[in-house]
Parts: sequence; C-alpha cells; structure tokens
Amino acid sequence: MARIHKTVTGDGFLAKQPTNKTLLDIHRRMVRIRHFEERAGKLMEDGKIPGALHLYVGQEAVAAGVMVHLTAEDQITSTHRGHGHLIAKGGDFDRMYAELFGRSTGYCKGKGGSMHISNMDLGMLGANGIVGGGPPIAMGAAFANKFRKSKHVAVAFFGDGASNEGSFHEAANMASLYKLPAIFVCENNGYGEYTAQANHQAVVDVADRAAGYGMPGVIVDGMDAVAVYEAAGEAIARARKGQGPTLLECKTYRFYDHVGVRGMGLNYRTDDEVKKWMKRDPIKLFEARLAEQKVLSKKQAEAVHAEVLAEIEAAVAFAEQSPMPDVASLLDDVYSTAG
Amino acid sequence: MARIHKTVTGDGFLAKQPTNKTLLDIHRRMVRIRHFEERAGKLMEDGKIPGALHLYVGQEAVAAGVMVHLTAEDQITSTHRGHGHLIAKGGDFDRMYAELFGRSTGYCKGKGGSMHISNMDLGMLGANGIVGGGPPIAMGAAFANKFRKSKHVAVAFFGDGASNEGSFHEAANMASLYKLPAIFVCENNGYGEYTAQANHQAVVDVADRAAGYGMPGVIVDGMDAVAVYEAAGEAIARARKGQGPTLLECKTYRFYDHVGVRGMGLNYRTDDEVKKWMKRDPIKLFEARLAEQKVLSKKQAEAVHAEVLAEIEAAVAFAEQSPMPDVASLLDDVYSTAG
Amino acid sequence: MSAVASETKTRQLPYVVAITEGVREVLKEQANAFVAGEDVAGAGSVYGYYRGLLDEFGADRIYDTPISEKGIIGLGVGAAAAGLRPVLDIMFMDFIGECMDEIANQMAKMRFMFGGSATLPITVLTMAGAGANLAAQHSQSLEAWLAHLPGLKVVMPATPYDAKGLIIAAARDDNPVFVVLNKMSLAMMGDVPEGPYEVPIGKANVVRTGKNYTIVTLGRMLGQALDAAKQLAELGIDAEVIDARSVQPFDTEAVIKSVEKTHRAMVVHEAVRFGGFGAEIAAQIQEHAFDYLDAPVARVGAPFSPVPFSPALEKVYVPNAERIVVVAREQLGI
Amino acid sequence: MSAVASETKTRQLPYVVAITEGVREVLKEQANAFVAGEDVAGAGSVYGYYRGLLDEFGADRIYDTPISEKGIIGLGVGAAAAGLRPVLDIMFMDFIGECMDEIANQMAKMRFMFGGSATLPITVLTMAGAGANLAAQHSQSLEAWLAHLPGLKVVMPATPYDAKGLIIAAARDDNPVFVVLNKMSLAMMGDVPEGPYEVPIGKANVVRTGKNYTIVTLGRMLGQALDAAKQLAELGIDAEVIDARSVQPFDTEAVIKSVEKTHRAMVVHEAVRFGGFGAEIAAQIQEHAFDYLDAPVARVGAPFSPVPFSPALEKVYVPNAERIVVVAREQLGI
Ligand SMILES: Cc1ncc(C[n+]2csc(CCOP(=O)(O)OP(=O)(O)O)c2C)c(N)n1
Ligand SMILES: Cc1ncc(C[n+]2csc(CCOP(=O)(O)OP(=O)(O)O)c2C)c(N)n1
Ligand SMILES: [Mg+2]
Ligand SMILES: [Mg+2]
Repeated sequence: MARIHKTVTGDGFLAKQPTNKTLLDIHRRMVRIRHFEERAGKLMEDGKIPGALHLYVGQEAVAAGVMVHLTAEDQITSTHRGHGHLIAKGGDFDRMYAELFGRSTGYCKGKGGSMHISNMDLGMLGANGIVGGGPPIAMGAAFANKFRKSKHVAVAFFGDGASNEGSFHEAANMASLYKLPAIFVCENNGYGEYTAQANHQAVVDVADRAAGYGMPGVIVDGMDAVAVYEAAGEAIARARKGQGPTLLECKTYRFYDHVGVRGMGLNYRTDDEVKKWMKRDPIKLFEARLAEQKVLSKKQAEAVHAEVLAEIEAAVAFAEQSPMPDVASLLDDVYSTAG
Repeated sequence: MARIHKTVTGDGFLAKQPTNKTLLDIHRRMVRIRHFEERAGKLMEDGKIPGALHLYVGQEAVAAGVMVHLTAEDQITSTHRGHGHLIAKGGDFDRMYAELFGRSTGYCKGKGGSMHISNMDLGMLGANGIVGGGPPIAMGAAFANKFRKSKHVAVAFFGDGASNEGSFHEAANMASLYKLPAIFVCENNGYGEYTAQANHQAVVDVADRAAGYGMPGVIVDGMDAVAVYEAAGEAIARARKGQGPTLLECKTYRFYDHVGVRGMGLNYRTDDEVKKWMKRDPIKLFEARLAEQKVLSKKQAEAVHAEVLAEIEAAVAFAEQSPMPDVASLLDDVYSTAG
Repeated sequence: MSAVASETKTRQLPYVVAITEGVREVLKEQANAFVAGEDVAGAGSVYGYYRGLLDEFGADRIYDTPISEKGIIGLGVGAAAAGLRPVLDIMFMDFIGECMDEIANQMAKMRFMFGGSATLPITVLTMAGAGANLAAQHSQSLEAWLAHLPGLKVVMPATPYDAKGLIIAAARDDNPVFVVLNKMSLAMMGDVPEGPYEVPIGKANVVRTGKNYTIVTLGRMLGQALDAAKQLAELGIDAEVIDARSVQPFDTEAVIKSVEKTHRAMVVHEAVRFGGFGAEIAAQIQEHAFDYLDAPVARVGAPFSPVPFSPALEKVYVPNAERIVVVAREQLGI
Repeated sequence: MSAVASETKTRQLPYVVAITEGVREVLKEQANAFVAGEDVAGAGSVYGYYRGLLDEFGADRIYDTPISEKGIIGLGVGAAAAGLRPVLDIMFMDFIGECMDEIANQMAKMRFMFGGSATLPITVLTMAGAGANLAAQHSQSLEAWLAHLPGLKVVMPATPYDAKGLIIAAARDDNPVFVVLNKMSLAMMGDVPEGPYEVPIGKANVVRTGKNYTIVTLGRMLGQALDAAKQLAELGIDAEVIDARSVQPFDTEAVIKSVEKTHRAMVVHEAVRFGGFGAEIAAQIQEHAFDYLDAPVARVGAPFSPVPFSPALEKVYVPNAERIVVVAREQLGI
C-alpha cells in the first residue's frame, strides 16, 4: 500500500498548486481558529467558561487544510479538542462562545459545552468527550453517503492517543471493507494527555496501521497547511471517486497544555521541544509563504487578524449577554417527539 | 518489520528439524484432538451434549504445533472453538467430556460447558464465548510473566473474524508497547461463522496488521504441523528472550460447519473449496511425512489412533456416569470467600 | 388485546417469522432503512430471522458486517445522523458489553448533547434469554442497563404479534429503540396479521384480567405467568397478567390501575433479580399505590449468579411458572 | 463510626490524599500488586491521586497505559488469573462503556464459568459524579450497571476515611471490586488514620442516628443527606442517615433495622433515578419491612436526561439537600 511522506522543502513541491483564493481561505480559517482559542483560553482562566477546555492552538493547519475541501454536506466527526474543527467547517463565533458559556443561544442550547460542540447543518457531527468516539460515527456517515450514491465524504479527526482505541480499529476496517468515502485524519501531536507517543504505542507512524486495513497510509507535515491541503485533497478525491478510505497522519503539536492553557503544570514536555515546535507555528509559516508568493502581504494579513479579533469581541459580548437555558428545558431534547 | 512466509515445499526446508520425539508428540496431540472432536460431534448429534459445539477438526496442526513448545506454566487463551487448544495443552478427556455433558466432574463443574472449558492448572485460561475475548487476557497473563521476571509466555489463539474486534487491537498494541512475552496466533480459517474473510476485512493476510503495532507478522501454512512448529518456536523464543510479541497467522480450514457438524446447512462454502482443503488434512499430511522420514510407520500410526480411541470410549463412559451438579451448588463459585 | 385493528388476514406464525415480517415491512416502507449486523445477509442471522431478505431487497439494503460490535453501533449512529434509518443487529444481547460506549455515550446522548439538532431513528434487534444451554455469555437479559439510559427506548416483545408490531413501531420511531428478542420464544406460535401494523411503544398489555393479584412480566416471562395464573386460580387467586411490553417508556399507569384493583402484585423477569428492572417496577408500585397494597410487591428473577451451562442448573436458574406460584404463595401466605 | 479501631495517629486529610494513601498501603503490603491506567504514572492521574507513587515504588509497580479501556481491564483479568493483584484505573466512570464486555463477561464471570478455579483479586478505581460542568460523558454514576453483575463487588466511599479503608479492603479481597470515587468529593476533608486499616466491604455506616426517618445514601449524597437531616430536624423529623458504602454486597440488614424503627425511608443517589440502584433498595425495603412502613419509600436521583453542561441546568440536575427536603416533605405530607 502506498505510503507517502510529504514535508515542506520550499516552493514548487506541489503537484497542484492551490489557487490564491484557496490559500486565502485556508489562511482565514487558521486565523479564526487561533484567535478564537486564544480568547477562549483567557475566558476560561478568568472563570467565565466552566468545565474543561481543550485548545486547538498549534494544530490549525490540519483543520484548515482539510476543511477547505469540504462543503456543509460533507460530514466530519471531531474530538474533545473540537473548536478548531467546527470553526474550519464554518462555525459561527456567536453560537460557539455562547455554547462554551453554557447559554441557551449556543449551538447545543448550552447542553453540550466545549466537549460536545456540534452543528448538524454544517455537517459537524460533534466534538466528542470519548476518545475514539468519532471514527465509527464518521464511518457511518460515509456509509450513508455511499448508500445515497452521493459524492459526499465523511472525515474523522482523531489523535495519536485515540488510534489505540478499539473503536478506531473497527471503524477503519469497516470503512475499507465497504470502500466507504471516509478519511481518517490522525492529528499526531505526540501526546495523549501527558503520555508521550513512545509510551502509548510501539510505532512512530500511526500511518503504519493503514496497511492492516487495506487502505493507503499517508504522512504529512501537519504544520504546513499546503502540504495538508494537498494530501487531504488526494484522499478526499479518492473517496469521492469511490476508491475508499485513506488514513492521513498529520504530524503536529499543541502549543498549550492538554487541558486549558497551563493545564496541571506537569513537566512532561521539555521547554526545548515546545520551543522547537513553536518555531514552526503553522500560521507564521503560512503567512511567510503567502508573503513570499505575494498572495498576502504582511499588512493584509494583519487586517485579517484585526477583522477576526473584532468579530470575536462581538461574539463574546453576544455570549455574555445571552440568557442561561431555562431550567424547564432540562428534559427537552432527550427524545424526539416527532416520529 | 519482518514478514515471513512459510509454505511446505518438501523435505529439508526447515532451519531446525524437530527431534523425533517432538514429532511424535505433535502427532499424538493432533490425533487426540481429532478423535475427541469427531466423537463430540456424534454425541451432540445424538443429543447427549447440549448447547453449542464448535469443532476444531481441520485445524489440529495449529494447536499441536504451538502447544508442543509450552509447559503448564505458559498460559494460553482460547476461543469458542476451544477443545483442541485444551487437549493440546494437556487436557484430560474424562474431565473434558464431563464438562461438555454438563457434569459435576467436568473441568468447570458443569458450569462452563464447551464455550468456557478451561483449566487453570494447565495454564489454559479458558475457551471464550466472546469473539476477541482472549487477546486482552493473554496480554495480561504475559504482563504477569514479565512482572515476575519469569521466562513464561502467553499465547492468544483467535480467528480471522476476531481480528476485527477492538479487543485484539488494544491487546496487540499494549503487548508490543510493554514488550510482553505474548504470541498472537491467528487461526485464519477463511470464515467468521458464515462470512468469508473477503466480506469481513479488506486484507488477505491478517499478519499485515502486525506492522501497525511494531511487531513481526509471520504467515505460516496452518495445515503443516512442522511449519507451525517452527514459526511458533521462533516467536516463542523471541518472547522468552524479552524481545516482545509476534503475530503469527496460520492459514487453515475447519472441516465441519461453524457450529456442530453440519451446522445450519447453509451453502456458504463450495464443495470444491472444502474438498481442496480436506486433501490437505493436517494429520494425513503429517503422517505421510513421518512415514517417509521413517519416524512413524503406517502401522505405528494406527496404533496411536487405536489407543486414543480406547481412551475416548472410557472417557465418554466416565462422563455419562458422572452426576449432574447438585442444584445447591448453583451459587457456589460466584465469589471467592477466601480473601 | 391489540391496540391496532387490522382488516387484513391473520395467520398463525412462529415468533421467528414474525420478526422477519416486521423487518420486511420496514424495508418496504422506508427507502432509507437498511439492515446491518453479523451474518444477517448471507446467513439471514444465526437464528434465521432475516432469511430471504437479501434475495428480496438486495445487497444494498442488508449488510453483513465484520465481528465489530462497536463498528455496528457506530455505523448506525453515523448513518442515522446523516439521515438514514438503520436497523442494526447485535446477535446476542450479551455482546452489548462490546459496544456500551457507542450505545450509552453516543447513541443515547447525541440528541440531548447537541441541543436537539440530531435525530437518530435507529432500531436495534438483539437476542436475550437463557434456557438453551448456551452458558454465561450467550444467555443474559440486560435490559436494566439500557432502561437506565435516558435517550433510549427499550421494548421486549413476548409474542409473535408483538414482535412484528413492535419492530415496525421501533423503526417508525425517530428515536433509538432496542427490541429485545428472546431465543426461547422463536418457535412460539401466535396470530400475526399480514401487512404493516404497529404495537405502540410504551403501552403495556393486559393479557389476562383478574381481580385480586397483579403479575407484571417482561418478555418471555409472560407465558410462564399465564401458566402460573392458571395454577393460582385453583388456589382462589384470580391474577391479572400484564405484559409490560416496553421498559422504557414504562407504562406505570396500566400497572398502577391494576394494583389499585387487586391490592397485591408481583414482577417477573428473566434477568438477575438483584438490580434488575423489576426493582424499578416494584419501587414504582409502592410509590404510587402504597395505600392500596395489602402485601409487599414480590419480585421473581434469576438468582445472583451468571447463567450456568449444565441443564441441571440452568433448569432451576431460569424463572418459571412453578417458581412464580411458590413465591406468590409465600407472599400471600397461602 | 469506624469498624476498625486504630492505635495510630489520625490526621485531617482531603479525600484525594486518602485515595493516594490507600493505594500506597496496597503497594507496600502486596508485592504482587501494581497500578495500571491512563496517565496514572507520569501524571499521577488527572486528579492527582496517584501522585508520588511512581517515585516511591518505581516504574515496575505503576504503569501508564495507552487509551485502551478494554486493554486495561483485559490486562487486569489476565494478570490476576496469572496470580497478580492488579489495581486498575478507569479515569472516568463514563468510560466503562468501552470495556463493559471485559468487565461483565470476563472479569465478573470467569470464576463461576471456570467452576471456581480462577481467582481474580482485582481492584478498579474509577471517578463518577456530576457537578464539575463536564457534561454528559464525564459525569455519570453508573453503579447500577455493575451492581446487577454477579461476581463483582461495588463500593462507593463517601468520606476520606472510607476512601482509604475501602481501597485497602478492596485490594485485600480476592474478588474483583469496583471502588467508585466521586470527583466532587476530592477536596473534602476528613479524619484519616495513618497506616493500613480496612473498612469492611458490605457493611453500611449509620452516620447519624435518628428516630423517625431513614435516609439511605450512596457515595457523595451522604453529605447532602446530612445537611437535609439538619433541616428536617427543624420540621420535627429526626432522620437516621445510612451511608450504604457498598452496593454489592448491599447491607440490607442495616437498612431494614433502621426502617423498622423509623417507619419511613428515602433513598438518595446521584445516578439517574429511573432504573437506578435506589430502585433495588426501595424494593428491598418494602419487601422486608412492609408492615413497618407508614409511607412509601421515596427515591431521590437525577432526572431522566443525560447530564447537561450548562451550570444553570446542572445545578438543578444533581440531587442536593434542598431536593431531599422537598421530597421528604411531600412524602410525609409536612
Ligand atoms: C474513552 C476515553 N478514555 C480516556 C479519556 C480521557 N482523555 C481525554 S483526552 C485524552 C487524550 C487524547 O489523546 P489524543 O487522542 O492524542 O488527542 P489530543 O488530546 O492529543 O488531541 C484522554 C486520555 C476520554 N475522554 N475518553
Ligand atoms: C463479541 C462476539 N460477537 C459475535 C459472536 C458470535 N460468533 C461466535 S463465533 C463467531 C465467528 C468467529 O470467527 P473467527 O474469529 O474467525 O473464528 P472461527 O469460528 O472461524 O474459529 C461469531 C461471529 C460472539 N460469540 N462474540
Ligand atoms: Mg495526541
Ligand atoms: Mg475464522
């Protein structure tokens, strides 16, 4: 089975260069994620967001590089670290912050919070508090796409840690068996919580598992949005053509702690390691490339940031002013009363 | 990772030829399994054995070729198709038939029956009614061996169908991570119940899954007891040396139906296919080889069969004369009252 | 006895064929319905209740899966979230342990967690019950696990009529519904109308009316309770026998109405008595009909052990008419 | 209050440290004991209750596992069958769905299925409880699933004293024992003796004696019940508060003895009320103390929905002293 490595080597390494419009689209999605998360982290530290918050900062290139290929009718499943996926899939800041705040105007009416943030209309079938919860569900959505003879695909995002759950194994096997239009995107950030990859699996590349399911395994630099874009594009095209699933491993890193910003303050990652990865900040790398290619100047990039930041302030205000859910709504939505 | 194919090509293909004593030992284990199972099938058809019976006939070379390397202090976990494993591990016919008959003299005092037949003293940690139930338990036993710094190994037997259960995935990953003295023996008989392998997984070789756990995957002709003997020997030696687990796939076939002798009478296997495999009856193949090598003449082989058959008649009589468990014993053994 | 009047012909059919008919109606009626499970297509299930459906509906509507229970439930959850109406098969109820996360944390909770935006019209068929000498891992009745999970519905058809009607109702319902079948009922004969009909989910069935004793049963225990009722009649006890049919939603009203009339009640199920759903029923009866009760609510269920293999032990393990009578006599002091 | 007299010094310690002390005693006392679970070694668990044990006992005694709950339980079952005494950690109780097969079909049944030849001295620590805004998949109390499984024991320590003593008792027991901890209790302070001591498994704890009302609690609800008892006292209700401590085995005797004195009872747990273990307790009370009861046994538990995220909803979701008082007043008509 094909096993493709992609690393950024400079310009012109791509078979199909994305259009400038696409590049700008990817950029904006990344910036939207970054600022949303930075602000969410602060809000949590200020005690405004209750519960657990798993920030996506550092991994933006993956969500943006994959999602730019998808429409709202393509489905994704996400993880406990789900804000980035929803934003890249078109999530609205107002309803997202409102959800994190537990307000009735949130995507889940305040019932889900960060770990269950979702929007069915956008094809975002949920963040998931269960590690490994997503892949079987994405496989099922891909099944529905094939059943309906549509060209839509379903993408499961999951971590290196999640690749050790039985649920991933069963989903990957079934997706390949039925040649479903599914893509398994492993965001390998080197850790499951505080446990380094070397202490949770005896392989370096999660993509090595693909062969066991009879699907291609592809490894890509997850800090390089264009590399992700291209690899995801190939996998998605294969899926749309009815050629079955791909396991796409994106090597990436989370810049903050497992949970919240500073987490529990454990020393499980060396400062050197964190610094090394931060030097490869996916947004900075991408902006440098865009500037070099004269797609987006430094100044234009700043304008994007400013726009996003303004939008965020408005969204936070919206969330803060939104009402808490009415206590009487507690038992709503346990069952559908339609059918 | 190493991926070794072994097929029988004639004499002299082996690196280390087993001693005559070992060859005879393997032979006897196979013959014991065969006749035990044939008789059990008849007893079931005669209505003397209640419940479900999954016969091991056709796969004898696997159990015998692996088990001849083990002592009672090495552990194995088995499957719903477990009689052959227990016999090869030293199981006593009396107590086995008694268990199949549901008698108090059975290995499980009649509480387990065919699907849970087991003997802790022989290191046989149970047949298992749950497909995929064994591998995590074998992994745990291997963990205990390593914890104790003993040289004992634990072997998980499981089917091609079981290789799609999440439990196999989690057990394999953990065994490799901890470099446990475990061997994962997949008896690929081409079917999970009535579903052909091609309809349950998109790979031909289950051994292809080994690389994803960072362990060697070995494929062996499961109808050739000597090939199994050698491949298992290598894997077990690796494990005893602390070099971690191996996935050993034995290509084999069951001669009877999934359950019982004729099962539900479904036509999911062609007559041609069944005939083709029956021509490679592991006992006949092995006896031909032993005769050729002048290790065991046809006549001597017949004597072994006769001996085993006599032992079986005595065991069936023992079982039939054994009492049913006393109703008062129902609530015994739910808990240990020692600790 | 039935909630739905039917103009169509009624035949005597075994429970196993009633299941097939139910699933057939679902596949005919709903273009988005499909069946997925282990050995459901080619083999028609190990108990044969999907037999013929592959030929009739084709491989696009009925799928053999790998032995991957998490995958099966996940497939259903994802497909339902994407708009299909899956009919899933978990061969033996004992195997729900393999996929309790997908059942409890995904299927049951998704709609609520997502603020009502997801709708999961999933039907799961699964085979419970002891008595076939299949030992501890192929004989359990685990409805208590499922009934404790907000978001799920759980029905337990006791008759061929109910098997077909509840499967159709489950598949028309927009929520995940477990249909807990019983392997010892497969050969049971009963009236089954042709064509589609629904047995409403959440409505108990008063199968025998009686004056001074109420027996509430789950699933197959209905038959045992009816036998017991005959024996009790000879002792002057005129028992009303109520088949709960559904444990979630549970028809509290029907049970309470009966107990208010009879003043004495028993609950019977196959599951282990301790911590079983019978405890919920007993607790509800005493909550709602305390002043009507002349004796404590009795519970009959399996003893506190795994299901034994040996026929000698299994025979005393599974609740039956004899045990019901013994317990009733103790309870009533007769 | 404690069953074990201790000569040693007693300190005020938080529940979280009491857990650590319990596990430490186990590792000291039993050379064959080891700890395995997700992030238990390097991180000392996400709630920190194993912190320091890696340094103290070394990497041969405490193991970080992959995120593989089936693997964790399987590891324990196999290791125990081979003679070790595993202490396993399932980070959140919600995750038992991932390994219910290994729990229900292997761990709980192996001894019985094998005719008594296997002994599985396994301790499983797991964290239950709502109130921390962790939403539907990190807040559940699922003891009812476990209590329904012959072969398991299940304890729910409500205090630091019990946390340490029950962990030690669990690890000394030759059976699989689940120790269901509560995340909202971690900071709770209480007396904890130095050194090893046991809280016997299966014995309830009468924490407050009272004359005319019995409140039976599971786990963290003890505190709420004690608060409620104070409020009830002002209404003339002198409540006896019994911490069940163990749901399997359940101390029926202690509860019945109390109800025979008080004539009125309530059961309180955090789990969903419908189908929760409170039903078993209520059913048992009416079975064994029917003639003593002046009112139906009341049950307080969570409403029939998944645990909501929003603090506004979770606040009303989790049972508390206020709700206990409201229900008691309704029940008693005061
Ligand atoms: C079934 C299950 N087990 C354990 C956890 C606790 N947990 C939450 S996140 C996490 C680590 C996940 O690691 P990975 O999949 O690599 O994702 P990352 O956090 O690195 O994005 C763990 C163990 C969980 N939520 N669900
Ligand atoms: C968890 C679980 N799922 C399904 C079954 C039903 N079942 C029993 S045997 C079997 C087929 C197993 O196939 P394989 O692992 O290849 O073993 P084989 O029967 O071929 O020896 C199935 C599906 C089961 N016992 N346990
Ligand atoms: Mg990770
Ligand atoms: Mg097979």
